[in-house]
Amino acid sequence: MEWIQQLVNGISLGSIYALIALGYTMVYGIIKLINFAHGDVFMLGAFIGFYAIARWEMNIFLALILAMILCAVIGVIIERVAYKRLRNATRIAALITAIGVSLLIEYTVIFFRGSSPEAYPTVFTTKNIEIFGVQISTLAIFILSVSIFLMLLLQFIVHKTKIGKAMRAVSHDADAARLMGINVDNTISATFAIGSALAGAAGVIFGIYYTRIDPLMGIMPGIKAFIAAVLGGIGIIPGAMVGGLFLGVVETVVSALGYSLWRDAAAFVILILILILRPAGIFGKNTREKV
Amino acid sequence: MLKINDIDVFYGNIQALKGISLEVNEGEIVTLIGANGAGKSTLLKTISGLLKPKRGSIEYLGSAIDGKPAQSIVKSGISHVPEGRRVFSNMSVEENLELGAYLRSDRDGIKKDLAHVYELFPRLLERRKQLSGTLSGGEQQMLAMGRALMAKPKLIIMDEPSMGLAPLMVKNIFNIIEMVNKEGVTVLLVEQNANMALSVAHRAYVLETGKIVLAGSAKELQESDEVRAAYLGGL
Amino acid sequence: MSALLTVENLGIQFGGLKAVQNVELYMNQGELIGLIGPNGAGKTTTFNMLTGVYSPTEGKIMFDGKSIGGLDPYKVTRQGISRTFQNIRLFKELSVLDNVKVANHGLAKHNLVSSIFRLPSHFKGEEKMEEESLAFLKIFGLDVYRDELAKNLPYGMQRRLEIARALAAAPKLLLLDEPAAGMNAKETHDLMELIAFIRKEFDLTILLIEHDMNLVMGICERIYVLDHGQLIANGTPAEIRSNPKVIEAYLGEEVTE
Amino acid sequence: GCGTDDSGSSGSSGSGNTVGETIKIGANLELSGAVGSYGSSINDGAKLAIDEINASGGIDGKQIEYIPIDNKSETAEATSAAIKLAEQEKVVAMLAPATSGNSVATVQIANNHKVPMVTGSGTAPNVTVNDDGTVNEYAFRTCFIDPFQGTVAANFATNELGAKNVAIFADNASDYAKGLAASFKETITANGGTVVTEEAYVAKDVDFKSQLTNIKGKNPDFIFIPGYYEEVGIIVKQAREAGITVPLMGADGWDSPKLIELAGADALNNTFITNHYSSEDPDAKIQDFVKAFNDKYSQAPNAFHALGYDSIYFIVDAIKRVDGDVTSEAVQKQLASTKDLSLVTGTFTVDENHNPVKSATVLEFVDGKQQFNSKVNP
Amino acid sequence: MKKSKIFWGYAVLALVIYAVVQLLISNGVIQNYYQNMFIAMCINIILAVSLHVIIGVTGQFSIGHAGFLAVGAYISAICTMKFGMPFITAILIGAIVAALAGLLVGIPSLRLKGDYLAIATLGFAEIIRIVFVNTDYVGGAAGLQVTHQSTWTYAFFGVFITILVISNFTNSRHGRACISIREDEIAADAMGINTTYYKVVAFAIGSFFAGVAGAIYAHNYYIIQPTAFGFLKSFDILIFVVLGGLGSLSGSVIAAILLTVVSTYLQDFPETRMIIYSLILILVMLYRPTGLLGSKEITAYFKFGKKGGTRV
Ligand SMILES: Nc1ncnc2c1ncn2[C@@H]1O[C@H](COP(=O)(O)OP(=O)(O)OP(=O)(O)O)[C@@H](O)[C@H]1O
Ligand SMILES: Nc1ncnc2c1ncn2[C@@H]1O[C@H](COP(=O)(O)OP(=O)(O)OP(=O)(O)O)[C@@H](O)[C@H]1O
Ligand SMILES: [Mg+2]
Ligand SMILES: [Mg+2]
Repeated sequence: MEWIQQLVNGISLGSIYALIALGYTMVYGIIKLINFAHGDVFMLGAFIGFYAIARWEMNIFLALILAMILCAVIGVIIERVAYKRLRNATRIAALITAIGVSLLIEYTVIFFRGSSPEAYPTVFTTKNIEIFGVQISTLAIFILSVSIFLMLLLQFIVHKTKIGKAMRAVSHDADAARLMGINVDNTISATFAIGSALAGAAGVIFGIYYTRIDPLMGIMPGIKAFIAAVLGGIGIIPGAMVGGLFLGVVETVVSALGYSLWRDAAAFVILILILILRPAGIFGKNTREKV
Repeated sequence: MLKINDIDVFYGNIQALKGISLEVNEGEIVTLIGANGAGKSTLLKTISGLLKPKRGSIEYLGSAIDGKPAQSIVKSGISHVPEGRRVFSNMSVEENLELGAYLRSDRDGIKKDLAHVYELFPRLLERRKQLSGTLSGGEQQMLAMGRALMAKPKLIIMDEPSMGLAPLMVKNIFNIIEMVNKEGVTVLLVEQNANMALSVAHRAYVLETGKIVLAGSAKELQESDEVRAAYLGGL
Repeated sequence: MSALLTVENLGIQFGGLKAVQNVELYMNQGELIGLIGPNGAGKTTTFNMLTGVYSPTEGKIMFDGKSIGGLDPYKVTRQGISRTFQNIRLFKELSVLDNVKVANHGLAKHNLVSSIFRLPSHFKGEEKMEEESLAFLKIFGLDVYRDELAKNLPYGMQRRLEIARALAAAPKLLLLDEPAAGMNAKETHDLMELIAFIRKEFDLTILLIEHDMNLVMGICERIYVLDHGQLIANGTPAEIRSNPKVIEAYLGEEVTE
Repeated sequence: GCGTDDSGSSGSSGSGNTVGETIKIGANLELSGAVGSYGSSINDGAKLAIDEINASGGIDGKQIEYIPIDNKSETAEATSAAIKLAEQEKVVAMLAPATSGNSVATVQIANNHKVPMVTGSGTAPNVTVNDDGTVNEYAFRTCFIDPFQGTVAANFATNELGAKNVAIFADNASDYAKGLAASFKETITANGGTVVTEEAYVAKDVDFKSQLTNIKGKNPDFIFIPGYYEEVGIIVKQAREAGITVPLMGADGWDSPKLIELAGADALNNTFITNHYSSEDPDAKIQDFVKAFNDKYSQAPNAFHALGYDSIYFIVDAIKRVDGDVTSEAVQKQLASTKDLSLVTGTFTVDENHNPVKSATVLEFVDGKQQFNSKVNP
Repeated sequence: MKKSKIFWGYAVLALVIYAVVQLLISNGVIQNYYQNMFIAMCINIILAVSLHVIIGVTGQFSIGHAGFLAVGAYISAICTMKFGMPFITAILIGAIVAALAGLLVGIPSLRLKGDYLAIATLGFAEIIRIVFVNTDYVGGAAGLQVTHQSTWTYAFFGVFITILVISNFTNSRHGRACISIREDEIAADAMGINTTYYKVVAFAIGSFFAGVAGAIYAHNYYIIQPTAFGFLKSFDILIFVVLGGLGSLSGSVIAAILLTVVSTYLQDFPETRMIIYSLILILVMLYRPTGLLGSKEITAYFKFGKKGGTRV
């Protein structure tokens, strides 16, 4: 019984990772940028949601939408200001810029409001459903459903819609995409907008679920999302979902075994093993470079 | 139809085109030949809006298009088949063709043109679900041409469509170029394979280190000693 | 006399696709042989198997009396096979001279320790590398560009540099993948002469892939034709030119020079 | 130490620093980086104290110049900041970093330059006393040392709550929490209790369900949770959600108004902490501090704020007691001989190990309010 | 032999700099504070140059360099503190163990590329750190107290030897082999380069010197704690290399010096330091995406009329 409970714990933690990883892998897949600032947009989303609910007394859904919109705008601004010029630069240069943007966001927030944490107001009285003695929080079920829904939605957008096709075209070859009449700048902005909106939503949901938010809260989830995205296969949307869930379950199982201090190490060991067996992630096609 | 006046194009500090002027009339096949690095691709990229001229103007159907973004140039009816095919390799053949019609919204028209492209290139129909990255070079070249045709262009500009293709395929490609032209599309063709290019073209220009050095009807150039020595193997 | 290279029943599969199958070929010391066929026939893939880039899923490759199928590429190179690439793969940020030196690496003897501590053997070894590499550049008329970065060379020169680099690895067998691609008739003609020259000068055996029939028919002694991963013909240029299967699959009509 | 240190201490700063036009007090704090919030809290408390003292005329007419330096929560930067304060700024005393590790990194420098340092929250014993038992002459602190609070909590659990089978859930990335857990374990075992399970977490975690599920499976009747309010707030909440109803207890790291917001008032019922003081204490000194702090920063103070505030008063008291020239060496002597100094976090005397001897207060949370339970003398 | 002359020229210049600084320290002209800053600079230079050989030269995207730093720091500290070995021996042992860790990390690099390799190296570094967190022998999270033994002399010769070895390595057929892997691994392989061997060699050399830096670090800051070796530290080192210009040894040295100075200077602006620092990062990358020196060496800027030049 305890084990089923732990599995449930793992899945609910994993669905939070998945939620963040979805937006991450989306941007990652389209412009191949390791967007370290993604975790910080997530943090901004959490704070926007917090202020909306606690200070401006908005209802939770309005707050969620507000956070998504503002994060989308912030994401687009970041892209336009910091990343656009670097599209033709090496990826590592873009990575350093992303680290810079990440620090800038974190410390600008600290500058204006200090580094102390904030507690999300209780918006739902979370009920636990008990099935055969296993406690499942309704909120956890809600989060898992949201992640799955968003995964399907993203998958649909990227593979079935016109803008999705444009995104993929841009990701493969921006100049050729231009020759198709695709507005590359707008397409990339749209990618950032969607990815950042997802991060914002994840931030609000995270706040509701875990209560504590602080200006540096994005760092670890950002790294975890990166791991989840790589684990699933870079740019592969269902991969991010599976990667996130997998990571959550591994961490929980390791903790449950009494090795909670080795949790992150175990997660990395498994990550490395998987990558050695499947160098392009769980879902990535291990294509050899055509010579 | 297309009128280029005295343009200069730079890559950073390197000047790739020096005062180029040329003209393409409606219904023609015009070919541009020249050695490696002469600036042929640069010229095509400038026409399609991927590069911007520093000086000079490009007129198309009476209005200036230089400096306009690529997407609006595509919209006005110029399709560019880029050097090296540049197909979207992780997408299927059909998705590539659909992207060719990205700016169009006439569903029926698109459907019709898709059928037409498959008619021109039956090989693509066979492979429509295959990822284009796994196509052979010739097939990719067909796809690149098909994709450009999907935009329903008035003017199609092609950059070395015969590069790396088997002889049979080269003939095939040139046949298709003539066919497309007969259907009313104007063609500006860049080629290394000067022999072939001159045999299908009406008029031709010769480009050398960023300048036009010769111009005339395809026939004239084919017979010119200069051209024969430099580009046709001098035999 | 036994052949320098013999390939038996060679095949490779990518997922469900049999890119090459049942290929049998041989090359005697000093021969210049062509490998032609439609796009996607498996020519480059065959090269990749010969050089160890891909491991064949079937068959046997014997080179100079040893089996080399599935060997790591660098080991194959040290056995005496080197190549150029269809899409130029120079070391773009290295100077022209250094590009050649990299290929010369396998011939040098001075070890890591001697280089780190700048022992005399390091200086001697590096000097020898420099001399030998410069000699190759001279042959190809590239010595004027020695300190230029490879990416800044004109296209035709890059193709030449690829060949020079391949030669610097001191091969017995040289594989050229579409060396004339993107060259006009005149440049192609110069290239033909160059190939003939290095073949004599270095006592090479050469296998080349090319779509330019003037070149292939002009210099190859024998030609293999691949289609859909299988050999469909093999013979002298004259035989190939009139082979109906080849005409149908590849040439389109009889090629007259 | 070898070469470097000797040359440093034989230099101009050989006999410590003296006071000039103003009295310089430095602060080497974690103002950014991983534990930036702790250092910033100490800094805010310290600034309040400095403002108050300067507003009331300073020390013997001399104003205090407060020089905070950010050490980015890194030992390397803490070291260089300490050298800078002692050697370049020539302060007479300095606040040492908020974490024990960073404080330890600066102890030698304080000794070599003969400039006293006071940490507000470096609770590990080895800040002031080396492993070989020698005392670091120039290191002081205003907080409890770890073993003290752990012992108090264990005794409270046994005597007041009748705990027999206890669980420990500690922040293992923090030497503070580990120190408390170790002494708690020692005492509770000596008291006849059993530690049924020990679980651990790492600072910045947010999901503790897995460990809590394990703990719940062991059915303890009391859980000791040393750590800081950021994590503890969530732990308490998740513990109650998981159906754990037994008493929970922690230490001064819990003390923050944020704890109540994070955990929720209901979840906090039946939880206890050991602390220096209670912000609900009607004592005028405490209420004045709470009010002044609220006026300046519009928030209620936490333990770090109070300790930062007190550290300054501790130093200032020593400076005031110096006879003749105020040098850093003289200040050190006065700090060491501090007796019955009454501050917000208690009235204390500095012992021979440079630790404050002061009583601990046990507080209980009742409907979101800290309620005085008992006082324990060392 | 012209090249060896240039080489000795630099060596003598370096020794003169060393002697002058040492003299000023002995006279007390350079105070403790600056001496400490110089040592910090040296540690950062060693770290930057040692990562340069992995990323800049060999093109292996490694973002876990702090892991090797940690190994060097802890192993050397164990040597001096637990076994009472002399500092110099401790440095060597620390470096050798770090090199072994590098070999271990080099192994996945044989199969992984790009971002996949990056995440694996980051993972390795975190694993190393977590091992130290959970090892009570070295104090766990509380850390290990270490006596102060690093001096300007150790730091300087650490830098000197690091640069010497890595530039000698880079300017030889072995270094060229590594560069060719960076440029095009498949072509390098086809030219007879044992890419496996050289990738592992690069990791081993890089981590060896990171270990040296770790030893000097541990014995300069009185205490080492696992928190000092997290991924943010790895990013700091990465920033030196990229900001200086990928592939440029002198670039990474200059970036390490500049950023150490900037960071020390910014200590006085606690509220804004990280904002300023991040803005500097962003602006440099936006206006010089190839880093301060690009892939050129500083010496190339002094050689007029001669293109390319030798790589240092
Ligand atoms: N992105 C670029 N940056 C700098 N210089 C460039 C760039 N692209 C092309 N060039 C230079 O501009 C000149 C013209 O190049 P272009 O590609 O237009 O030649 P081309 O005639 O198409 O040759 P090819 O037959 O090789 O395709 C050449 O000297 C080339 O080196
Ligand atoms: N790494 C790979 N993965 C999957 N398929 C591959 C791979 N490499 C080659 N192929 C497939 O094998 C077939 C043969 O390709 P190959 O490159 O050998 O053709 P080729 O004869 O050299 O053609 P071309 O003349 O166009 O260069 C093609 O269908 C190609 O898509
Ligand atoms: Mg071109
Ligand atoms: Mg090929």
